[in-house]
Amino acid sequence: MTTIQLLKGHPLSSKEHATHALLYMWKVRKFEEAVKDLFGRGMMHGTMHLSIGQEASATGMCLALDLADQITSTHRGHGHCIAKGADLTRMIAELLGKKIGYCGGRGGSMHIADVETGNLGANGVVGGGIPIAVGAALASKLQKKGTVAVSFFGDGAMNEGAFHEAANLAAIWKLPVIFFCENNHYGMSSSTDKAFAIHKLSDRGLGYGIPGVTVDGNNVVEVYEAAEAAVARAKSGGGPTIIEAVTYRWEGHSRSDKNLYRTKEEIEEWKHKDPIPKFISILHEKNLLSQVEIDAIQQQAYDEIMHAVNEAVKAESAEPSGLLDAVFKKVSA
Amino acid sequence: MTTIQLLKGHPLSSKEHATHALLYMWKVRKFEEAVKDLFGRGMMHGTMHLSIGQEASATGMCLALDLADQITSTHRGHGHCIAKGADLTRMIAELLGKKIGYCGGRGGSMHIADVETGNLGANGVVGGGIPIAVGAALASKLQKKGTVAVSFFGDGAMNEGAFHEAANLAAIWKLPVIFFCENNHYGMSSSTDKAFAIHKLSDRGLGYGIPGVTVDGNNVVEVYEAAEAAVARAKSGGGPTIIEAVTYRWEGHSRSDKNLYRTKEEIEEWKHKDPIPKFISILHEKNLLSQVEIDAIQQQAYDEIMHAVNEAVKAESAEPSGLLDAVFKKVSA
Amino acid sequence: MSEKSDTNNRMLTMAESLREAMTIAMTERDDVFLMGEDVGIYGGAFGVSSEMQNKFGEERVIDTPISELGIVGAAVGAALAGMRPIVEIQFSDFTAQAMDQIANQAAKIHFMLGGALHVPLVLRTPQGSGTGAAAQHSQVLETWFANIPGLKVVVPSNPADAKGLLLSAIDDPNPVIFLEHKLLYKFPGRDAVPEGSERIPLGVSKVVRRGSDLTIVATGIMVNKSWDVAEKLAAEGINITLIDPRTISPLDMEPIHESVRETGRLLVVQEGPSHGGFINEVIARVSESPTFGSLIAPIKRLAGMNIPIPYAPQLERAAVPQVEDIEVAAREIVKNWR
Amino acid sequence: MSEKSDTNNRMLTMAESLREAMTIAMTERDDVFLMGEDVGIYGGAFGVSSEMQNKFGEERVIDTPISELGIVGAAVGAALAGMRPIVEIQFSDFTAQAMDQIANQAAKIHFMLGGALHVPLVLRTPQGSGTGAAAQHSQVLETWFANIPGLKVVVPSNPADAKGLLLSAIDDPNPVIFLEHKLLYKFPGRDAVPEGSERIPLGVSKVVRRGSDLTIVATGIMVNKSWDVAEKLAAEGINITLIDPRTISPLDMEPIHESVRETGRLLVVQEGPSHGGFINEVIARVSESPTFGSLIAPIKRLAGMNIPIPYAPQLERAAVPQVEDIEVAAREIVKNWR
Ligand SMILES: Cc1ncc(C[n+]2csc(CCOP(=O)(O)OP(=O)(O)O)c2C)c(N)n1
Ligand SMILES: Cc1ncc(C[n+]2csc(CCOP(=O)(O)OP(=O)(O)O)c2C)c(N)n1
Ligand SMILES: [Mg+2]
Ligand SMILES: [Mg+2]
Repeated sequence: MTTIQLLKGHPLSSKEHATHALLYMWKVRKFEEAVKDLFGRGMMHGTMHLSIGQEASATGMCLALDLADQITSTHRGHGHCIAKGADLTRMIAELLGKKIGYCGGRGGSMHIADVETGNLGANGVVGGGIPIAVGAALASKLQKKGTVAVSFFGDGAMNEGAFHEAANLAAIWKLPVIFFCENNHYGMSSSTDKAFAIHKLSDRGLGYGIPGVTVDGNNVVEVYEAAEAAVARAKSGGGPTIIEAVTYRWEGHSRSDKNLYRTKEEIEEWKHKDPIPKFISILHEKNLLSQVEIDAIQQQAYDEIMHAVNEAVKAESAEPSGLLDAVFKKVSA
Repeated sequence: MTTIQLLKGHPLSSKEHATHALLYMWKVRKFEEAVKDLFGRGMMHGTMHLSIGQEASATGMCLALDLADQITSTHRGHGHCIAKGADLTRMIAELLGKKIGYCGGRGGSMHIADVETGNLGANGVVGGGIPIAVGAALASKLQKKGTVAVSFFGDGAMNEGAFHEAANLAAIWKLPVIFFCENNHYGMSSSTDKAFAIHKLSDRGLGYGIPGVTVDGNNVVEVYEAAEAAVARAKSGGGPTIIEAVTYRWEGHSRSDKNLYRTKEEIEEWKHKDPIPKFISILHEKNLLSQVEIDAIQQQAYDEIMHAVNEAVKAESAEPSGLLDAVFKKVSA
Repeated sequence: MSEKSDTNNRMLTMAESLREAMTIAMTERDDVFLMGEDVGIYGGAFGVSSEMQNKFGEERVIDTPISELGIVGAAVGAALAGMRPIVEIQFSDFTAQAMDQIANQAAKIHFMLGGALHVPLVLRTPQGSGTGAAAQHSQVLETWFANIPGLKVVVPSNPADAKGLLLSAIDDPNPVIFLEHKLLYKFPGRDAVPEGSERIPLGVSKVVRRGSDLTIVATGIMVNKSWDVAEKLAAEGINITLIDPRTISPLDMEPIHESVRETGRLLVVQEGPSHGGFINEVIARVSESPTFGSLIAPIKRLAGMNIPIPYAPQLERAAVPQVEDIEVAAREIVKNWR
Repeated sequence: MSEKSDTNNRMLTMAESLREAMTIAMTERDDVFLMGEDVGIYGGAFGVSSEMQNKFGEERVIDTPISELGIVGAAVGAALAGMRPIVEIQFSDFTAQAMDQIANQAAKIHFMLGGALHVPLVLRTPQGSGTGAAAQHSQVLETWFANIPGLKVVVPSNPADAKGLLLSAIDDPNPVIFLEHKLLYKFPGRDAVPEGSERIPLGVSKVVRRGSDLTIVATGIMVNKSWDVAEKLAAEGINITLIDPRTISPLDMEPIHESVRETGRLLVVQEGPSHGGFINEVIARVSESPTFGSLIAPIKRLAGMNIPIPYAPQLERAAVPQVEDIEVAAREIVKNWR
């Protein structure tokens, strides 16, 4: 297991921070490309939900978190997991059904959790992680831990009852939780235009007394700044915040998606808003990193992913023996 | 069965309308008193949820409805049921477990429905009727019936996921539905101050794009005016409205309530805001009805309830035979 | 009991036959409509309603937000108000979100309101494992529905039955839960699917094949697995009666009693976890009836392991009965109990 | 197997013994807290947590809005983050609202995440009929929970067991559903409730009384009704072994097999609807085991009618097994099968 090296802070506050932010966005991108490839080559089973195009939101949010802060994630959770510091080999290994995978092959892509980095788990249920994050925030408050919990979820999840009940609990108890909505314009084929009668999804907060902010989810700096403010608010007892990060998923919803509900032009348009070049151009502007450095970072991300894939492929497959014993945690005497 | 005589319209628009409004508020009050009495005398089984003190909201809303308009109601639903025109004898008979009761003794107080008056049913589940009303509104739209559906519910119900999901569906499909929240300050022992981080519950609408209005729920005229506007909006394709009627329940939540969560003073204070005298003083002011007429109306309400109680008490008890056959509606050949 | 084959010999997948049933019903009557997440242009997560929105328009094939409780509740309300909604819940695991409207509202309204109203609602939803979708997308939750009085529960095992049963479900004035196994969507059954609009009544078990050595009662996809076993063992001279209840609520026990009286041996097979699982109802009904006296062997039960469905294919396979398991069990009963 | 009586002979109601268990656990450890609708000053709808908020404060006895899904979800999250929440759902009927968090989250997390996390959560909730509260407030939904791998399910039948079992449930690192019959809250059991903090382990059936003519396996309040029958029939020379599984998941079958091997006759009794009901598991386990060979009578099952619970007392009584029904059934089996 690699040691966890996370660097909290504004992505433009130093060379190190900029490097870190860029590296993580690239790791997510390369990871997703690798998954797509593994899937295409028939090495991966089940389905996949890729977050290509959305790398700035996961990265920007996690840059504002301490290791002890917690997150809950979604079916489209690879980015959150990586940005919070998870081990890449164990992630890929999980997708390949290997023993060393995060879930020992029992969970797959939609159920990766990582205790060490405060990731309480991806979730196959849309909205399922939202009340769980609120509960983690409640625990933080009761235990006076001073941590914040962040629930990542999609635009679609905001219409689930789970969001509503969780949001209200957080509001009335002023819990240290952030509702981080990645608005990628669609819940499967359902566009936000049709699924909502409001324009800014962060306005949902108005009905609970929760402040909401909408940011360019493809700009890691904007995301970070909103995240930092929300974290500060939460940790100082100010209660929850809704952050809406407006972004776009380039790939289909999952394997079975024929993309009939959107146009090629729309997808192309958003590819021009790619969060990685967007950050790079800011770096150029600010003169924080040279092109050589940037290329090296990209290479490092690629190498790390390839290393993870190779290790994972070599690893031993999970075996069915012991499944029954794995249902319950043993009662300690 | 008595024929249904409902008079739609502004309670101050004529002597008849004023009479109607007052009569129905009194019927609700006398009905609840009779229920309390039957319960006290051990003639009624189960529990009871009385709406004494809340008569203006049910009455004011239903004055704006046609017979074909539909409502869904709650555990505290006697008032809605009466105001929509239900037969009093069949209501009492239901509470007494009689064959002629609305549900043949199978449902009791929390499950009275009345097809003839468009009452799709009270509900023992907090929030349970809200999506159902939205569905009735959807049917109205699909069938181009031109009717509106009203969902009555309490302040407490607004924190259920059912409210959230239903409200959003209504908003995006611009359905002819009214979310009528009777804010009586408590969901059982839970005060709105603690259960909400907003002050006006009608502000919940902001997060869905649904207009909300808060009225004095003890003033039947104010309630009616808000109701009429919402009905007009719904029937003209404008979509849903949230009406918050601020009111108060005088009695405990149910039989088991010891009223530990509120003060005697608070209850007394609200008894001074009794909706019936409030309306009578408006009638005096407007010179619409004389004291003699008013007294006669009160007497009529009392007589109707007593008649219903007597008839119901005399009626035959429901019998267990045939219960199994009552589970499914017969498949017609 | 078994439907006569269509002369045209049309082999459809179950997705196709279900689509055909909905299309027929929606053409026959105006009050039927379909509602659910991504049922429109996407055609539903498993393509069952593919192209239907083009045909019937956005008001009769209604895309919804992700709000299972709201959707089912709205369907209940629309049903009370005179429509006949078909709701698709994208995975049956998410009926959990809608259980109040399913179990506490739809199932109870007719009885509880004294018959004043009824709820002609069909809830279609895919269930079962085998797609690598892990614990939250692979359950068989039929027991939940079967144990709620007021719901009818259909578990079709093949395209032809699925069509006829769905047509009956849509006709039915009561709420019907229609549980479709995902692995069956893409494959044609053994029998052709008749053209036309013939209904298969709910509550009639089907004797899929007859034999005098062993009675197998299986549900859903386990019918197909058991068929393979019956076919194979027939070659060895072990003859199996295979019964597919098709609707598990109401449950038609007659052919089961009849067969067990003949064979004296009973094997029941379900995919869902054994503990408290539905198939126990078949065991209970046999054990409490005079048929009990005909049994010459203990009743054998094959069911899913009592674990959440795991992700990796090698684990997932182990979690539910496979053809080999059924084969071993069937052979053992017949060999050990003569 | 049965707990030794307390010397002080303390007769508590079940509401009192449950409160005592929670109070002990919350005194023993800081990570335990109680959360639910009206659990604070109101003391819970059935008074179980009466005065506890005074004792432990608003942060450890937390009143919530009416949001069952949110509450259970928050409890799951708090459990993942190191706390040991006890959640009270006001009526078990409203677990329907929270089924996603119960069945899809709490039950699966430990397994699905490969053991990385676990969910030490107790969900307490009243179930059952007899209070005139009608179909939406009277159900017995134990089958839902029993059929979900990953949940432990406790159905206590008396105050003494309730206390010891609840203490074990709170200790348990896994999610435990604790189903309390409302009619039992107000009545003391037959046995005194021990002082102190002794646990009763989950997964151990209790032999309530022994006799060699008939085995009765009953759950929850049906244990008490069956006791009355056993007492009465003992006077007639019919001797009954009465077994209370106490936890229906996991289910300890050993004493049941043992007794049936002796009596050859089995009567199972549950309150919930028979169709697909949990008690069938007991029938299935006996029928598939060698114990089957000892049976001299068909297994008899008594359960709730397959109807929603009706309101009027005369109807409600008819809907679930009463003492007379158990008596008739018990006498018949013993008389007819010698
Ligand atoms: C409760 C629930 N309903 C439906 C689904 C099926 N489903 C999986 S992802 C998805 C779309 C989610 O949309 P969104 O929340 O916007 O997230 P995104 O996929 O865009 O990241 C749907 C409908 C599910 N997994 N859970
Ligand atoms: C889903 C659900 N949760 C809890 C309950 C128990 N309960 C019945 S009424 C009630 C309070 C409801 O408050 P509110 O909606 O404000 O209506 P009010 O009683 O004030 O009229 C509660 C908690 C229930 N019936 N249904
Ligand atoms: Mg989305
Ligand atoms: Mg209230």
